[in-house]
Amino acid sequence: MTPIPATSLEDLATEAHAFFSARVPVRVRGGMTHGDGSDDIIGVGLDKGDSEEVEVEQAREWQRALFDAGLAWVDGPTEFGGRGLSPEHARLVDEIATGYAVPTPSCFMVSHEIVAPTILVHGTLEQKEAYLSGIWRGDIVCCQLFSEPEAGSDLASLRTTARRDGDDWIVSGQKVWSSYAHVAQLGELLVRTGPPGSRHRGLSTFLIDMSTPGIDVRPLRQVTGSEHFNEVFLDEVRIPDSARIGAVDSGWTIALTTMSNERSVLADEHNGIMIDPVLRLFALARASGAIDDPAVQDLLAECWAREQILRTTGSRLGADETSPPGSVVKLMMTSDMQFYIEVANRLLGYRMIADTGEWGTFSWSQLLLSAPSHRIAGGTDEIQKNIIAERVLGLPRDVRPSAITEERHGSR
Amino acid sequence: MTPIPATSLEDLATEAHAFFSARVPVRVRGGMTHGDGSDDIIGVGLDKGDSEEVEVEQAREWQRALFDAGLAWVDGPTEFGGRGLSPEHARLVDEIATGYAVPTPSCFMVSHEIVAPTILVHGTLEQKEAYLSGIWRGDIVCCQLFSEPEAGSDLASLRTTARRDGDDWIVSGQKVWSSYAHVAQLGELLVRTGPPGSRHRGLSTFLIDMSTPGIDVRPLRQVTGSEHFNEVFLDEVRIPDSARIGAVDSGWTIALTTMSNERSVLADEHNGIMIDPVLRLFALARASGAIDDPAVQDLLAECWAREQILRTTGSRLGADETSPPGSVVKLMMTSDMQFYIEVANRLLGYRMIADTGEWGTFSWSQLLLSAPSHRIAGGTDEIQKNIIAERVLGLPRDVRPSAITEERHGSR
Amino acid sequence: MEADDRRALRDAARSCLKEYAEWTADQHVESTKTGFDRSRWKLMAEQAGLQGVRIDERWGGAGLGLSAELIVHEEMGRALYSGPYFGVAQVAAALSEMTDDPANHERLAAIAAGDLIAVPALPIEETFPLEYPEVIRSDSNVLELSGSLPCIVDAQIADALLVLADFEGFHAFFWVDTTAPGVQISPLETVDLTRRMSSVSFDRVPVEVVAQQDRARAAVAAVRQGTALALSAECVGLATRALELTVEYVKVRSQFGQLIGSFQAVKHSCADLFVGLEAARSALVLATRGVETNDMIGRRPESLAGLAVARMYCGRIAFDIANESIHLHGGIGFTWEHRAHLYYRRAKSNQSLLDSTGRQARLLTSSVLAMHQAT
Amino acid sequence: MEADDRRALRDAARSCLKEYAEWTADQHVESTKTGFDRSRWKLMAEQAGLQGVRIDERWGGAGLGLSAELIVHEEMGRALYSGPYFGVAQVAAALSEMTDDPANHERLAAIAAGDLIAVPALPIEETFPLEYPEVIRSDSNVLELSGSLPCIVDAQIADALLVLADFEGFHAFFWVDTTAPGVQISPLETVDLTRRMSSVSFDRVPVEVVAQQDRARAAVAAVRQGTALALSAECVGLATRALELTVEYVKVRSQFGQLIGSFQAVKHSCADLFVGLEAARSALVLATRGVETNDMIGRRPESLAGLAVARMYCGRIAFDIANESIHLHGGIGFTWEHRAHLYYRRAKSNQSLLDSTGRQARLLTSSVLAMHQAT
Repeated sequence: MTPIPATSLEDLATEAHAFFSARVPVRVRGGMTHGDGSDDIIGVGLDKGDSEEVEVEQAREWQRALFDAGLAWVDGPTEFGGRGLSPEHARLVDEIATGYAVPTPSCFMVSHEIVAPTILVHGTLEQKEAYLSGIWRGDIVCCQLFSEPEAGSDLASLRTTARRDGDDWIVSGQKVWSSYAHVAQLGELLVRTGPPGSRHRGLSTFLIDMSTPGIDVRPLRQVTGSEHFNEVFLDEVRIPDSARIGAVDSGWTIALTTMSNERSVLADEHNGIMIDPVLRLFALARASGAIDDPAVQDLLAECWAREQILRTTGSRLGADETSPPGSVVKLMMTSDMQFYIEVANRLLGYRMIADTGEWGTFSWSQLLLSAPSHRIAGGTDEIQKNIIAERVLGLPRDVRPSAITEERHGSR
Repeated sequence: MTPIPATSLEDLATEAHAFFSARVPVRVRGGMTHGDGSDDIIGVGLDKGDSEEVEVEQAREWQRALFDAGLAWVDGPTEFGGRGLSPEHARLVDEIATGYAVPTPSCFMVSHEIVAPTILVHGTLEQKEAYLSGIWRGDIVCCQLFSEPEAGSDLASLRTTARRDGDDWIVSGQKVWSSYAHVAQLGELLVRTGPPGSRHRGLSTFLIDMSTPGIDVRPLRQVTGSEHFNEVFLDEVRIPDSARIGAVDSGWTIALTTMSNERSVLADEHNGIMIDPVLRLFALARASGAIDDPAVQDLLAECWAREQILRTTGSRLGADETSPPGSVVKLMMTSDMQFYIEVANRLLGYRMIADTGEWGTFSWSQLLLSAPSHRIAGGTDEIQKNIIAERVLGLPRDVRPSAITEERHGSR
Repeated sequence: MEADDRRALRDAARSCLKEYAEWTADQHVESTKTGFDRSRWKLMAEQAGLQGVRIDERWGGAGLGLSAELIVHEEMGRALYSGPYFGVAQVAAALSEMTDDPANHERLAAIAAGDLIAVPALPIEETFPLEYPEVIRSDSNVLELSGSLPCIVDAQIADALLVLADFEGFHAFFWVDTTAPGVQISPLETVDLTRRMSSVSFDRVPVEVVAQQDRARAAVAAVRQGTALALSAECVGLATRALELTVEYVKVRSQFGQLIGSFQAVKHSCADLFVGLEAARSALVLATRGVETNDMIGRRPESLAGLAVARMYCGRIAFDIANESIHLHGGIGFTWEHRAHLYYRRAKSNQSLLDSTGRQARLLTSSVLAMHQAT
Repeated sequence: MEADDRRALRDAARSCLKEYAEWTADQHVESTKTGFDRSRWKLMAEQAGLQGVRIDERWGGAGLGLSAELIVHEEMGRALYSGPYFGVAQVAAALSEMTDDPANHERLAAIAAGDLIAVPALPIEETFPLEYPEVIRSDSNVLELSGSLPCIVDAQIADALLVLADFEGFHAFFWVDTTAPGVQISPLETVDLTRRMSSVSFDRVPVEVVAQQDRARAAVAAVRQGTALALSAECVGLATRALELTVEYVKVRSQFGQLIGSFQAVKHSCADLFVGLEAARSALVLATRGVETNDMIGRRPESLAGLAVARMYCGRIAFDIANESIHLHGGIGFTWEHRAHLYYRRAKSNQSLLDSTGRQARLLTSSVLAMHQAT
């Protein structure tokens, strides 16, 4: 792609509106309607058991068009395929996109929000040239190979090893909770290159081609019935040293970049996880007549307040770079989700647990079944509270053999 | 008092009814009335700022009559002033008493439920003869001298020392949170007789005459404005070795008896702490018309359910000797109390925080102000949860320099 | 019933349900798909006599009381048993109120023997406005049932339904053969993988009256009270097991070089769940006592209030425990293969049946007010 | 207003309130008993100009906006200031809506100078049924105010009251000298030791009309919105301070040989409180934005909903934080001498004034429905 010359915000807006309006309808989210369109409560592909192959193909088609129009990586450096505009330009396009019913490319979340930024910061020139434009064009889907069965919240205890063999490394071990691993082309792999027990000081990061012999990806079925996550078995997998990102034994620093990206993504994406839950509850109560019950009015008021507070907190803390927005917003979000489920249950009764065929009723069971995962993925509630207690409030670390701050989370 | 021959339950009931009905009115508690009688929400003397001297004098008068009628210590051994009947007999009298408006002798709680049982189990014959009948007759009021400013939840770290001096011990240090210490004649004192740092292995228990020179009792004003607790300063206080209860350095065992009595007392006494809170809330809602609000109906339903569950749990676990009733019931009670306060606030609005003179409104502020103490006194909520986790569920002790189970609570 | 007898019954039920208690999600899904194994149901009757716990000895039962049956329901919840015990027990209770009719002797005997599966078909909660099916006397003097019910537990594997319907201005119970013409039973997709539910509709189905007027009232009370108590007992059972499994797990799982069960956050969470479980158990005891205190037609405010407490709390607490159980298991608890979600699903399902839309709280408050009308 | 200016204003207010922020319960009780120290009030105006933050520069104020004033209210809450700033600010806001009347210029100037203490006298929550005092034109053509209000903040130390009363079928604002014959102000015992409240009654008090009809509506909106926001900001301020003090304490207090702040139960409790505090702050921001978006007569559903969120959350969260703060201090936090209970008392007091009986939730829901009437 050839660099595009600097563009004013106004021109970019016009351009983006033209692109979106030609391709997708204006987004009808945000209305208080009941009985029209899809009654899905959670975002496409996230937890619903859709086929990931189909999802990825559709998302790719969209992503290519977006990229080719210069709207995919607006603030990326032109030498790696970006458009070279400012972050403000990029935010503008994101904002405009929310006004249209654009596909939610959740299969690109790890690629665009986690792996690509990590490569941009820590990668070699060759790595940047090899991957970034492909990732942003949707050709390369990425996955994260961090957690292990015995290393969830305590990521620094991971056991998958890479041993040096000439110019190569031989990797063996087992990873788990890798979203989209079985459709991914590239994996960000965290392994032990130091001695056992070296904890966070003996880890290194590699960018691994997922088609390398010895990699076996097995889908892991979730409570929802979907197979969004995977186990990844690595059996004497040979990777070149050029796949290493960052210095040997300094993988923890890179993992920290990745994980803080991850947490803010999870916090930012709360709107993607649930589709207008509060307005749907209002609409449901209005349609059923339950809205006339003052106790229901009280519950709906709490829902609306929670959603507004979450949004305001996200934008407030996001604007203030000294705050840890991820942990606070994530805790609010998981708590809100539990609350919405209870209110939905109150409005729906048995219609939430048995599919009577009525529009907008049994679909709430999607949220019911996926909710527990959000309190675990991306750092459990407990890990988030430790982060706030230790890093924001400055409380002492837990008394334990090893302290939490340096070796924080990674559990999925 | 001469021993009274064995009595049937029926005869005892007749006797008790005769005694109570001749002296006090039938108890009118339990009705859903609003606007009659006292609008106190919490028990007399407990947190209300009444003068303790007056309270104790009135309680003593009642206690003497009860004792002289053989109804004070029904199941106590006759040789020490008890009536020598069965625990079943004693429970019967207690039950009959609840049907009458008998004074709530909260100043005797420590004496009768905590110190007297400890003396009965661990005391010498001389100690039993010297104190038990006086305690049960109300002549001797007891206090507990356990907690210290630097030894709250962590009682085993206490620093008040007793050093041997011939046949005597010389005690120095500071105690705190001693209920009724400034009207008490006898104190149960826990002190360090072992070296500093000997923790629970170096403690001994004494029964100390509160008029001994060197004891300085200073009332400690509480949030409620009352002066129910005290600080007790001990400056080279000389006490005879005969005041020791149990072996030297085995005070911890005795403290455990005392504290488990204490916890079940606190759990049993929840009715004494609050006066019909739930029926009062119903009555208040009915009087104001708020009862017509379905959301208020929902809150009242929760209140009633909580109260019934607390009572049922108390009697269920009390009957099953393998369970730890105290911790479970105490946690329920403190949570219920918080809930009742919120419901009262919802019904009363500003009338709970400003005294408009209206009956049964501002009196709820008594509960508001005393509630926090109940989550602290007799072992904090956190200590109770540790007890349940470790002793009931068998979870490992906290990782820390010293473990909690052996050295449990004592914080007030 | 003495403590020893209670324990013996509990052990018998638990041992009988042992195999089911280990079923995975896949086994449950498969079992629901392929229908119900009648031979094992029969075995349960023959070996442990569970179906006849409350049926009089004259008709082959054990002649025990409501409390005894609730011990079994608790075990059913604990084992996440997916068979029709829950509903069959209610029909047995209802028929036991009407043993003056010899037809019911046979039915009770067949139930006790494990040969008859009959479940009640009535709206899940006693609420207004109620929509009941209706029975009309046809021109040819045949009683014909029409109408529908949106969600009936185990209807798809039942031989017969005990249907509460409007009849000549009152409620009456009717016996409906599920193979009769005009009966349509459509299985529903459910959140709970261990419970079958169906919508049921009737189109001029010829039926037989089982009870009318006062007799119907007593039977309705037996079914309603029994339903609430049985589901509440299931909740206590499943919550007890979910908490046990969680406590076991946190005693063996390590992170950060120590057992996660030694973290205070985990310990306190388990302690909170334990306190909740005791509350649920108390709610069940409270409700059972209220019902046992001679409330034949189910209208005493004391028994209504007690039942409302159980309906409000047992489901809610079981769900909280099952939810936290998944959480404390971490990632593994969120996999299909791990059994944690089976408790979560059943808990929410039972909760939704027990107190579907907050009506129990209203009923509770009005019952308390009714108790204190005089004061 | 730039971040630097905001910080400067905050620092000025904090430094001005420094001494009050250390007052003990005994000092507060003593101060309330002995009346209000006018010379220090005057000093606050002279040295920091706090009373005139929102008053136009023409009348001696700083001419800043609502957001600036809320910074000061937050500091007032933080310092548990017990003077009449809260109400005086509302009167200044109301009078600033009516500067076409020269009498108000003088009043504004006197307020800015610290010479006039005037507080609003209207029912605490805008609810129905409302009971307002009434003004009647006497035979001699004098306007006379009669009626009573049960709970007015700082009335006992005010020179004048801005009374909202019924007048010829509408609401109107009246200026009432507290020394006028017929005014009776009776101080009330309060839970909050840092806030004065009185019941106020009027018996044919001669009054002067300040605003009627549309002008009154704008002034009423200013007072109501300002009251809700000021109290909410106080809650945020006091909760921030209570949490700071708690975190400081758990960093120095040891039990079981370690700092109690290293226990996970304590850490997670503090983290929960921090999350709550952020929520309260967001609620305040949300409500302020809604009001600032040009809602002159206070009837736009967006601004009503935002205010309802602040009223519901700021008080509740401040109380939770203050409550937990006492708890985390252990026994010492429950003594009269420790300042923890002062936050607890003020938080519950403010909460009761902000959302006294759950009506805000209803208002919120109906506002949201009004926003979406079309869809």
